[in-house]
Amino acid sequence: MSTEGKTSYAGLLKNGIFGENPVFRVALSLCPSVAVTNTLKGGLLMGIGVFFVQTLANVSVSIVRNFVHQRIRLPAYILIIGMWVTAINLLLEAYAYGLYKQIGLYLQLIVAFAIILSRAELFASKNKVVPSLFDGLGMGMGFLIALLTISFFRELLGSGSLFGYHIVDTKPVLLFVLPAGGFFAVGLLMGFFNWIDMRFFGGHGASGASH
Amino acid sequence: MGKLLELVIAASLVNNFVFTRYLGLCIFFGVSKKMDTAVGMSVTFISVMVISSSLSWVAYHFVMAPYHLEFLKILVFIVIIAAFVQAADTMMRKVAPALYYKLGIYLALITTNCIILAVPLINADSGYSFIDSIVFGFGSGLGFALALVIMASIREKLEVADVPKPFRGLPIAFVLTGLIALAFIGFSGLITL
Amino acid sequence: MAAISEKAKGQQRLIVSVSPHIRSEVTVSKIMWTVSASLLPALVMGVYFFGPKALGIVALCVVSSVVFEHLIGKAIGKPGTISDGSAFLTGLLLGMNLPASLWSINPFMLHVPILGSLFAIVITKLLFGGLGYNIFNPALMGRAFLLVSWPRAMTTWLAPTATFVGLDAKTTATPLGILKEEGVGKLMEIFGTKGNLYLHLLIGDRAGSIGEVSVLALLIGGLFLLYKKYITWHIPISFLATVGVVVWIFGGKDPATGHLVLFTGDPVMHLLSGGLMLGAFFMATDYVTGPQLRSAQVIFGIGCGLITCLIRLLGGFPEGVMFAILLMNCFAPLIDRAVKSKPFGFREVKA
Amino acid sequence: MMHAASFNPIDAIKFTVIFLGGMGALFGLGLAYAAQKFSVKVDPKVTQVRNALPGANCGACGFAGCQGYAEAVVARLEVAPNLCAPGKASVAQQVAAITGKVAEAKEPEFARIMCQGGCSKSQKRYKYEGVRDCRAAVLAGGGDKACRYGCLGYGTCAAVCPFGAITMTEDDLPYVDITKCTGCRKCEAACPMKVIEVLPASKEVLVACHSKDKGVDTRKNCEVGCIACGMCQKVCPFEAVSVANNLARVDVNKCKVCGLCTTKCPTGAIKDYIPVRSKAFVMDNCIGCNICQKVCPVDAASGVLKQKHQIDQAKCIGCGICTAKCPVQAIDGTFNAPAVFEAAKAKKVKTAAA
Amino acid sequence: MPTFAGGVHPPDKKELSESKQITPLKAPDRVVVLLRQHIGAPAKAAVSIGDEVKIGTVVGRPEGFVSAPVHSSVSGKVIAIGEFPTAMGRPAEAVVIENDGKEEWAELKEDPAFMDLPPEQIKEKIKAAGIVGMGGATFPTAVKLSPPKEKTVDVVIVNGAECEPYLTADHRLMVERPSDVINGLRLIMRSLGVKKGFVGIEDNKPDAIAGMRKAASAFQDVEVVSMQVKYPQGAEKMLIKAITGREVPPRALPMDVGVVVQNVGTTVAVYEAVRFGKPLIERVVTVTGEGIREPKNLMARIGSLVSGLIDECGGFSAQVAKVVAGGPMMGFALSSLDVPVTKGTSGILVLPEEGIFHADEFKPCIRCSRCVDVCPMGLTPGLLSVLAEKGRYEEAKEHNLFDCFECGSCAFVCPSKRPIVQLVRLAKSMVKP
Amino acid sequence: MKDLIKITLNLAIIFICAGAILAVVYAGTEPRIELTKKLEKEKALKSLIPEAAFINTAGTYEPLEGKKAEYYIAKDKNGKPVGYIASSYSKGYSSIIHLFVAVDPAMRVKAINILDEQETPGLGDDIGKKYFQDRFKGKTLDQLVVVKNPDPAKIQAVTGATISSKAATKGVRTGVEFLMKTYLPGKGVTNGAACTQPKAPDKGEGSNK
Repeated sequence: MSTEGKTSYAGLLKNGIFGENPVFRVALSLCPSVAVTNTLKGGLLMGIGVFFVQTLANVSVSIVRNFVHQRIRLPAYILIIGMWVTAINLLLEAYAYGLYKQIGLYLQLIVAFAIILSRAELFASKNKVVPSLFDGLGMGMGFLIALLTISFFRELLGSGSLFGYHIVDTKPVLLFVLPAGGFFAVGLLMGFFNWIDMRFFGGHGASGASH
Repeated sequence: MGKLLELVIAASLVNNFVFTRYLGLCIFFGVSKKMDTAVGMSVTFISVMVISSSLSWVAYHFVMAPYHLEFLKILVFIVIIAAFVQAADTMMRKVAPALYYKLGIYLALITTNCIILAVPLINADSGYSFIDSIVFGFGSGLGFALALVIMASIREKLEVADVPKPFRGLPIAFVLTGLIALAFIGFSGLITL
Repeated sequence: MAAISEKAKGQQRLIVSVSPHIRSEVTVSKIMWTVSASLLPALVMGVYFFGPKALGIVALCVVSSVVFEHLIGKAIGKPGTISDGSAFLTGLLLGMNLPASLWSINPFMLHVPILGSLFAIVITKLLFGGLGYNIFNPALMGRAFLLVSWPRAMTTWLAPTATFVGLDAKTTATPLGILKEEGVGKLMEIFGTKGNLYLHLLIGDRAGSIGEVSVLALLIGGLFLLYKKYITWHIPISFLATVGVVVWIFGGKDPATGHLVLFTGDPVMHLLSGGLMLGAFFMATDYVTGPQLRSAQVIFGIGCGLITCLIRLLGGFPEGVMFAILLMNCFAPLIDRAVKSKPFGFREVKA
Repeated sequence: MMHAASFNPIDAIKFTVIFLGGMGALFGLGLAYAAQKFSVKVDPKVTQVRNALPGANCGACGFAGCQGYAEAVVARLEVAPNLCAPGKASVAQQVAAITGKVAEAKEPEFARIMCQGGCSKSQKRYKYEGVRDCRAAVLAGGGDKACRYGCLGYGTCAAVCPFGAITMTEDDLPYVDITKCTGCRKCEAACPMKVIEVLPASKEVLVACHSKDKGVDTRKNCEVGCIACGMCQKVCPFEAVSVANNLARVDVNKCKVCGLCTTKCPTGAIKDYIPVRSKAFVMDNCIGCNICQKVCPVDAASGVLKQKHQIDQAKCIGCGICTAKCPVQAIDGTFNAPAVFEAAKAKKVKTAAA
Repeated sequence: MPTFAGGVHPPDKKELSESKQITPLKAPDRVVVLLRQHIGAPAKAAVSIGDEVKIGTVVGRPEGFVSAPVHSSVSGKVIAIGEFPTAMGRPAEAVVIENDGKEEWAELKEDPAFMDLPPEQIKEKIKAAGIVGMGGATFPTAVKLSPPKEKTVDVVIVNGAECEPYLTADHRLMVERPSDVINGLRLIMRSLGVKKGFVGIEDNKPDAIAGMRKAASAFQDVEVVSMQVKYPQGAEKMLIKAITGREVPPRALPMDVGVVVQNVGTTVAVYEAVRFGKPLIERVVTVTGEGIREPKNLMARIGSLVSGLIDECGGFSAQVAKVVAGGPMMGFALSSLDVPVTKGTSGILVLPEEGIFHADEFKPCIRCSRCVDVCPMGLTPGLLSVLAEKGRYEEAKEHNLFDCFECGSCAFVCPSKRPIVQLVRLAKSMVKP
Repeated sequence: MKDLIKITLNLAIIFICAGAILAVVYAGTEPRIELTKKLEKEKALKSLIPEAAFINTAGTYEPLEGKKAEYYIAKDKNGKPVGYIASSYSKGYSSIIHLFVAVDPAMRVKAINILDEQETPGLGDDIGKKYFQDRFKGKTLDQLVVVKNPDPAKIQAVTGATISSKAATKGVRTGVEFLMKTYLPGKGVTNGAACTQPKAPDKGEGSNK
């Protein structure tokens, strides 16, 4: 893994966004991708939250990686992530109260996202600060882009609007605002990307955890 | 008593965490591939749920609330749960290895399950009493267990289905969960909390 | 010997296949078309009460279902499945489960049946591998999708006008809706006597989905299927019996205080109203989405009945048949797992 | 507005630090103590795998967390090392290395279909109706091919191939895509007719027939069957082909893949997997030793002693024998030339070093 | 009327041949006597090429306990010993004998006191005669009649159900030789020391029931039972359930519930073997089906070729698609007509192109439960077929795969026309019981 | 043993560091959060009675079991009451509805504002829309009755969402009843079931659902 330090920073970014996209490819941290994506605003906010937490957590874990004792690695990392989540929650509560009220619970739950912990442990705890930063940026971006994609379709189909502005005037498909609609949106998009992968890039299909 | 029953039904069916609150999905999709793992996870999960709701209630009401440290609740809850789970894991392995290999192995999966954190947070926000908190934790665990078992049984059936290739695996599992969630809408309005 | 060999060679090659070498007459398409045919009486009654536009809605569902099955089936490499009649039946059932108001009140709601068919055929059925592999009843899933997506359009009911005309229709509530929101008193106010209420429900002269209103016509179709052995009694009877018993026990309220009074419910009214008959005879009995063993089917039927009552008596929706069947579809694989077949001569091993 | 009055930042910081510090100490003590007191001996391999895994306990592998997967992948042979979704390829490599579930660097092997009798080239005994599966077809009358040894063509091998490497051709024969084949032998095990053999990748000339029938019978059933005429045995310069039980076999240890037998086989039963055989040509460092002329099976090489030789491009079949035998590596252009040159260079270096 | 749970009602088509008297088939010029005509170890050739044999000469000696000898069915010369195509498709070891037309018997001694022979001697004679279950299972009869000590047999049932459509061989035997059947039954009872014997006959053969009742009227311990017409009434376990009410547990044998079942043909063969010492060299074969010119019940020598039987019945009357050895529900489709009749060949069924079922296309299981309803073994055949189709053989085993005896009822009723029996057989071949 | 202390210290230090960072962030943001919340609420109250110059918290009461709610007096520049506002809760179809109801001194409804509800999208959540909330304007307590058909003297339910409409109306009624009992004693209903004695303002404010 440590050899990855040599790979380009752009490569790390790209890896997060495409190669190991946390939502569509690795299929981790799915809860928010369903929960908050019925509006683009929610998706954006959540994506930004994860983006910051991931980046900050990666950097701080990388900083303290030689200090933390092996035995308590896990609780320590969880604590660091929890700290950043809390901090970001406080900041959002202070400066974006209206939105925070809508998706507050899910923002708090970022702490339990497998993707953040796994990147921290898998990458940041074994790499220097700068590569960890870029890994975090890449992963965070990947997550953000995925959430925006999903919420774009859900808001458009479910509410007929984008960022709250009305686009279509007929009665929209309310299902896409509901939880069930979130599952459909993610499932169909995943299947669609798999199809693209298989059709045009000769992939094997079967994304993420589906071995 | 009636209220407690309502709490259980509301947490397990009406507001099922997986199907209406979209939480715990990673574990849900990972563990529901096989019935055995689904059942093992369910039992372990319900027990941890009950214990962690009570632990966090104690921490919240005896330490955090008096000293105005509510803002630390995310941090404190997750750390309490992580520490408890790790301690339970270590101890069980030594003290009751048979039980450990049947149920304890699922303990590790629990810290990354959002539900385990969401329940104490909701407990704290809704101002539930100690008993309420435990019952709510139990109901939530039950709901998750129900979701797991249903999903596992359907996915075992799906194994032999001719699902179009791009949709095999997770995509179809998502669509399936969506369909189940759609069916679970039938319970809505049954109980309002 | 040589001569015989020569003779054998002169002929075309023999066919070899594994036994049995004879098969019964019944085929999938025969089943599907028969079920479709047995729905006809109910459809005719629906059209009689709600006018020709109701027929238009059903036809729209049927056509779009068949078209989607054909197109998407081709795309995913399962062509030629429309001849088995399952898509036709799905479209027919979906259409019969829709309110006639979709066309009469607002002509722009005609995309609703089409999208419903799309959801039913593609998402619920073809994505899971097509007929035989779907987990949920496609027609009901289609309807559930429509109900949550366009809740108002899907709960706007036409008052029956009779005689195939479908004038400028008035809207009204379904008997179950009235019961839920305004209580038995209001229902009696409208229909006068209980006998009159039962009669209206039996004939189908009431608001509701196109195909669910005429209990009499549905019973004719259902009994025909039972007689032809295309369905068995296990699911419909256990379903109906459960609803009857539970409603009788828990369905009664003191008209003055609104408190529950045990053993005073009106099972007849509940059995005749809503989509119960349509559901019990034509949808819960869907082979693919129910359990296989007969004993498991009884459990399935009882489960459907219990959930129906739960929703009707306590839940948010006036009618619970659709959700009950869909929820039991979720549980069917679990029931199948729990109820194992007992092989011939099998005895519990005694320790 | 009510709260703000009582808010004291100093107090908040003080309480926070005391509370968290206490908690940290408590948990640290507890966990450390528990870990010591309740320590359980584990396979060091498990610990190694566990450390290689991301530790996210996401459950995507289908096991109970990282520890569960680590234990399973070490203990059970059938558990694949690449199940960790967040870890992806890099973790998979590490896990494979730790558990020894990694193919050693040896010559790759490919599945080879030992039958060329597709439906256009062979006879059928009867018309089979039923499940499109070779194993099932065998249950109905023993298989419909007139040849009892041939491929039935119902594609069981293609169905069981986990890598999608086998596809069925128009002629109802399996085709192996060697870029995907891993030599896992699943198809070999599944074939009821035992038509598939998994052989080293370089052994590209094979008798693609298994018929042990007498030559006449084979010929009656199939156009491309081995009739055991012995031609290949005669022409093989390396004595790698032998005929026994009415069937010619290539001994892969002796075969030099020259492809000579392929050209001589009257029924075309010998298959040459080298798609195009490039022809040999002589380079300027030829010393005119005449060896190529002697070894050439088709008399394509000629030349005057001590002068640069020529190879008749019209006759050359690209078998590469001359390339291999040339003492000064003066013949290039054949499929084996790079390998031969490489080997000679290595030898030279070795001798020089010695 | 006694029967069992499940089962199907295929059109029985018995009218084609049920009124045709059993007629002997002329001994062919050449017979192919397979060395393995029974379940168990194949017999070992006891003659060599060029040997002169007579009718009844042992040409194959049994190997091991579960095995049976085979005899020459003509007199003449052994001209070949080697592999020969069989009804099952795969070639098998056989002795080919050229008929010299002399019809000489090796030895044939009538024992007038055959009814008083001690049980051991009866069994000896049955064993020597190479008698096997002639209903199709071909289990060596002598083995069936030698139950282990700890198992007490108290009932013998003669299986006259003949539930397979088309077939009438047993029917004709019961009509034409009722007393031989009863005698055979009583010999079997005697050999086992059993006091109660039944003859179970399906209701659609009233003449057989009447004839058998008459023949049995003299004997207190023999009862003729008329049973409901339903396939597979003639399967051992179903027959036992119908007549005695006993259920044979999974994987157990009829003798575990104290019952021995013998086919009508076997019973007659037993009678002939014990009384005359006649080995099993011929049997009744029903040649029938819509594709045969003149359906017949033939007494054919073992080793006659199927093509000979068909010629005897006037050849094909239509474009023939399928020729089946045995009944339409469980018989084997023949790939060639040059295969010999064996001890288990109860019928040759010729099905014309017109009206035949083509098994090459089938649809996914729609879980209609028809197969579950008809499965006499109480299995879930549809599920088994799906599991087998998807290669999940181990799971199929957990669903009692090996309790299936492949009666074909499920495949018969399946609306998706799934080849359930083939898939089950495939699964069975892929896992160990 | 040495290990034990080392680990303990290690973890404790991390905890303390994290705690310190967080505490600083908290100290920095807390006043701002409080301010935001206060402004939000004031904005909401102000929009109900725009003509009021001051709106002051008057106390709390319990409209629903376990739910505390505040009520307010709105005064003009001269300190004359121009209306009253009550926060109220009621059980809706699938969520607890939280709303403000403002009345004029004569206890006629001036405006209502649904603050929080999670009713069925497309149906029940129409109670949050203006057209429905406008139906409450000018209604007196005895007019707060839900009917299905248009009726200017009553509250017409949202089509297809009678339960949610009734729940919202019930919440309004509870608030109005309480305000009448508090400010117009004798005139209003005396036996308001859901009302309890008013309490003095206290610090434990918990209206975030």
